[in-house]
Amino acid sequence: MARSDRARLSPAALRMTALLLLIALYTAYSAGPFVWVAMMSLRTTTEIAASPYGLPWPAHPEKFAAAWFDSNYDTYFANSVGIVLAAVAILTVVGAMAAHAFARYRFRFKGLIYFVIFSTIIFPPQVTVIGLFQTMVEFGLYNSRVGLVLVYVAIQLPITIYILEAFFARIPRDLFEAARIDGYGEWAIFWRISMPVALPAISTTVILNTILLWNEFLYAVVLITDDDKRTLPLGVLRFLGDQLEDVGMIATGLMIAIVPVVLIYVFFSERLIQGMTAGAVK
Amino acid sequence: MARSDRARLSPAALRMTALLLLIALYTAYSAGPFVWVAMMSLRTTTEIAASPYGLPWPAHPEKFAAAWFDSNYDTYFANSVGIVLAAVAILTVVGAMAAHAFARYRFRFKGLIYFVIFSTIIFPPQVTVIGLFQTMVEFGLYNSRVGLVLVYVAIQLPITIYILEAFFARIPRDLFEAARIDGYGEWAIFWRISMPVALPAISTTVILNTILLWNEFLYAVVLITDDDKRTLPLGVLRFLGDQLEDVGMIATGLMIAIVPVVLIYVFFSERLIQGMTAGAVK
Amino acid sequence: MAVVKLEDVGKLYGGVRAVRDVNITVEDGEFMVLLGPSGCGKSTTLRMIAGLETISEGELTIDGRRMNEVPARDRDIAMVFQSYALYPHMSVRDNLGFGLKRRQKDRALVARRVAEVAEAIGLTPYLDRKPHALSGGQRQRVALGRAIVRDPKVFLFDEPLSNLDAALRVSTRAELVRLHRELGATMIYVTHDQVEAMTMGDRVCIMDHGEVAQIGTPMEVYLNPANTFVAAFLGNPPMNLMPATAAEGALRTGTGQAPIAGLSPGRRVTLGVRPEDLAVTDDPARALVSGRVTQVEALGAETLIHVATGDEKPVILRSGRAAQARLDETLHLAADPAALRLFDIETGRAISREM
Amino acid sequence: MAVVKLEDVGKLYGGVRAVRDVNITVEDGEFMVLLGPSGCGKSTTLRMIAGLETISEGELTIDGRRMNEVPARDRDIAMVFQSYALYPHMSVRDNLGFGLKRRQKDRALVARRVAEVAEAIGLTPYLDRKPHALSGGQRQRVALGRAIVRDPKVFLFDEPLSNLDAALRVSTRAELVRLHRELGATMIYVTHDQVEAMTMGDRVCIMDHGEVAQIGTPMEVYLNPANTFVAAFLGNPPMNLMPATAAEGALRTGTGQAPIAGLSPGRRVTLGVRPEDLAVTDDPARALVSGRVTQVEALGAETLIHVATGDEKPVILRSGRAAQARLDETLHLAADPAALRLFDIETGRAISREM
Repeated sequence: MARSDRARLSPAALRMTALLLLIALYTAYSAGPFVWVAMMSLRTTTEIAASPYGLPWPAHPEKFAAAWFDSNYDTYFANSVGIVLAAVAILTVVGAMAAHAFARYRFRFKGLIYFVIFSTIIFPPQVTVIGLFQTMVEFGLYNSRVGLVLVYVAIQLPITIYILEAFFARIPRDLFEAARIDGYGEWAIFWRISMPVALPAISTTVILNTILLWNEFLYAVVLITDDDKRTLPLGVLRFLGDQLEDVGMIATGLMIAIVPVVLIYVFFSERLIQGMTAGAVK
Repeated sequence: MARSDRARLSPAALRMTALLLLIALYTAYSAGPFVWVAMMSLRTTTEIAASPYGLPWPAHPEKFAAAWFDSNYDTYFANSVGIVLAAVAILTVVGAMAAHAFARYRFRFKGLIYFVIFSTIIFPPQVTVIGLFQTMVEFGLYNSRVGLVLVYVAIQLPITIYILEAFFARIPRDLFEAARIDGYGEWAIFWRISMPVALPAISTTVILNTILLWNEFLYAVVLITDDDKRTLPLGVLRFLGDQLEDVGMIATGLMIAIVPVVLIYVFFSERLIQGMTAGAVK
Repeated sequence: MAVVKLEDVGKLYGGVRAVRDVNITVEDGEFMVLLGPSGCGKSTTLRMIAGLETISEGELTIDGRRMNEVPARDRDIAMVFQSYALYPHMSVRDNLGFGLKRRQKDRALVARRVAEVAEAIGLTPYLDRKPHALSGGQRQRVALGRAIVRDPKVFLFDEPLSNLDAALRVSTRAELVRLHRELGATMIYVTHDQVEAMTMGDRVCIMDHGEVAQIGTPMEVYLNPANTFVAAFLGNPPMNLMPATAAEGALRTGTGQAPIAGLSPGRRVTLGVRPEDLAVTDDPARALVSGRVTQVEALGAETLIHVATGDEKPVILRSGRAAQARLDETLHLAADPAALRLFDIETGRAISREM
Repeated sequence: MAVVKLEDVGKLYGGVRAVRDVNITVEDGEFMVLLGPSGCGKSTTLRMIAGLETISEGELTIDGRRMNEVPARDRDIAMVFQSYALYPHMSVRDNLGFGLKRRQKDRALVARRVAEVAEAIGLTPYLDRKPHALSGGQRQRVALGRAIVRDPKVFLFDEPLSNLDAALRVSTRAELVRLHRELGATMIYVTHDQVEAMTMGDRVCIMDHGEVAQIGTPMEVYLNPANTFVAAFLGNPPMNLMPATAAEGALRTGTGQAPIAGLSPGRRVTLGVRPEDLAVTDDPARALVSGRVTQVEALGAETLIHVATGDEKPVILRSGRAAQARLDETLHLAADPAALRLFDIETGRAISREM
């Protein structure tokens, strides 16, 4: 019975099998490096040198403690958390306000303003960095965490506004008008109608910005020099320089930087995808 | 008459003026570094040293010729054009097909596949680069233009699919069904209905990908070593190293890299914004 | 309660006049229906009353107080939207109380009032549900409840029934009439559906191209339309309109005549007659029009017979279920002269008849 | 031309039966209307005939050839969509020719045929326009033209008039009837509008919850509904339905009776009577029902009087314009026994009457 079933495997089932195989390959290809680094993070460099692709057995979790305390990772971690949280909070509120205004109000030069905000994406980071460096130095924000937060807000704001605006524009105008007739002003409408209704899109931007800024290092390299103000990606870079020969320790450092992102993604990915596809599903 | 008008300047007009001033400031802040680099690109380092913010008079357009011929910019430019064009073409076709499939067909594991494609964004570039380097070396694609094209396709594909899927999903199902009844197969429907109808969104992704990849240098640094395979951003980097003291020449090199992007943006920005806001305007 | 008065009200959109010279007085406790085809300006007029659109010209007063510059939230009006506009993130309870909370700080009072209204319109079992978990009819009811809760001076309705299915529409119509009777409130109701207008309105204001075409009770506007627009808009099928020429003591259509005197001979007019006022006659001499049957529509309860008379449009006769007519048969149609209406052929305005 | 036959056709969506046991034979050249409320399965049935949905159960044949596995493009059918589904990036000319080009490689022939059809339906002046530059009526016409151009075996229509305004809907209805007469083609037409069904269909198939409730000519289904669903769905207002109990030689309602014999005494049935078959009588003894007037709806051409009889729903009397009734007045309503319909109180099925 089972055999004859297999013999009569339909073309649809065959295609499905092929597809699954493809997905498995793609996943292995994408996740492979991650798993490899993860394994190395639990092994010593000597072990790795003996067998680069070996399993982490015996494991050396104490390497994490070493990286954390001996290599300033506690400071980097705290800096990253503080800077990313502040930047994401400002981005969310300012981005939502801008999106609300673009989606709801007719005003003169609306197209122009939208255009100007988006025009910033044409400048290659190399050029932006020059200008930002100059600006930061002049305003006394160079080598300061506040300055980095502001830069992060500036570079992520256009895409944040873009994602939110698309969602805000789909909130029916009637809702706002009903709230106006119910006696609420523009400010109250923003906080009590727009924000809660747009929650799926807002979650998306929060997660997206958190992941992107957590990993950001180009601007941080240029704008931060003091070791005690460095974020995690800078810590990893320094690590790469300091411990050039110690592959195992480098892997441990990388894992400390990556694990929070993976956790965020694992817990919130459904919400992220949901918000991103909200347009499609309607 | 005119005077009394001015005296009675309404609060709305005042607010508008304030807004315009703000936009002007923002524009100056955004465009300032660009204008400064543009001016320096036409001046010699001696002139710049004498007055860093001076006007480019007399101008030295011959500096561009010098950069172009003496510093291999012709090769870099050709490499950039070839690599970006190839990557964008593949991205557009593959991205549109994927978006078409996600938007139109119901199939098993659709959510999972979407998830897997998007999951790639969680890995910081530092990690991805390690994996890619390894992969490229193993497949003999390291230090090859084809390899760089494939990497570019891989990193830009998720966002391309995302933008296109949102648009494709808004194409009414009836259109496809009418085409089916009119006698067309799935392949013909994709090319003759989906692609032309989605043209605004496709233009957006083409422009966006062109700009982003034209400016990309992180992956290029890691994956390309031969000078004759370098793209423009790498050329600029080398330039920075070679001509560390020659600020004027560095500016010239930067301008050669930036000008094409600015031109693309000037000519196509309306279409870009239009495609990006298509969701909002409906 | 309140008197709503619009004087010479107009609305300009970037130089284009969407609404002009609207003069309407809605009496205290009256149910006024604004009726017209889409784009006639009825919704814009309602939105100007609500304060959702600025008033470009003229004056709006409620109880004698000028409202032009008063923001929507201070006009003490409530509005039921076509889409219902329920807040999707709030429960039914919070939807009902949202407007009240803004005005009434005492939460216990708000809760009591919400419970009271929910009970009255049968929403009590659904108070903790979110709008997406309600049926279309229940959502409509929440929208209605949200308006009632606030006990406003004026209720505004913007096609509130158009998203309901036919059966629910009929029952909700009756319920709104009852509600109006109970509350005795001033209500202004926008619709494009003439059945709603005829059955619900104390008076109907028919609008056309941004102007008021006629205001009157439902039967007034039905029986004595002020112009050909109203005549052709009301009724399903609408009034038959045909050109006619005055002669000595009679009005001649192309294929018959009517004994109507008083018009100067030779004057051309538009003659109107409702399909239900026509009857088949055997006597060609008595016929108002004659012609060939081109279509017979048996609708079940009644039959519509289309008769081609040579004019642009066929004349339609509304008849009972039993009516029989063969295609291409010639019919003579007569009507009581009192049922005929005359309109100026140029302006379309009704001509008053002294006979 | 073609005979379309559905035998025991059903549709399952993930285990849920959306359509079941559909048996319809559409004769060659027949205009068949599928009528029903939204969600009754009429559109799904049409889409199965079109090949846009797979057929889960049963068999579809066109001219005797099994079609279940034939893809949409090889069924030689044309379909007019509710949204019209015009290709927005193509001119009217290309929209009309798109389907033909696939089958006919000779471009000159395609162009000639497109020009011919465009001329016939008055689209010649618009051939080079894009759909977005057309009015709603013109778009509908392009959608129609696109179907005609291909000269298919079967035309399928999915609520093609629902996006038109009332006036255009009436004229397009007449045009579709004329088109059907001229082409003599088999047409299957889905609608939820009973007026369209009554006026256009040679036969009407009424569907309810995925099943066929009744198939017949418009007057058959109107006069002799097969069950209470059809009775309550057709007519505006629909048939009055009330419980009644058989007695010796008579059928008793709560407030009156009818001289109907033949039922075993004591049997409870549902009694149906159309609003236009009721009349006011002075003699309480002759009354079918009696009750208090709760609502008088003057619709212009006719008046609907709601009479509360103590049953769940009021009985509605349809009367002429002149009818007068005061609220709360008591009315006695009588009907010709021949106009009464009986239904089983449990199953809702019509009970045939031998009297």
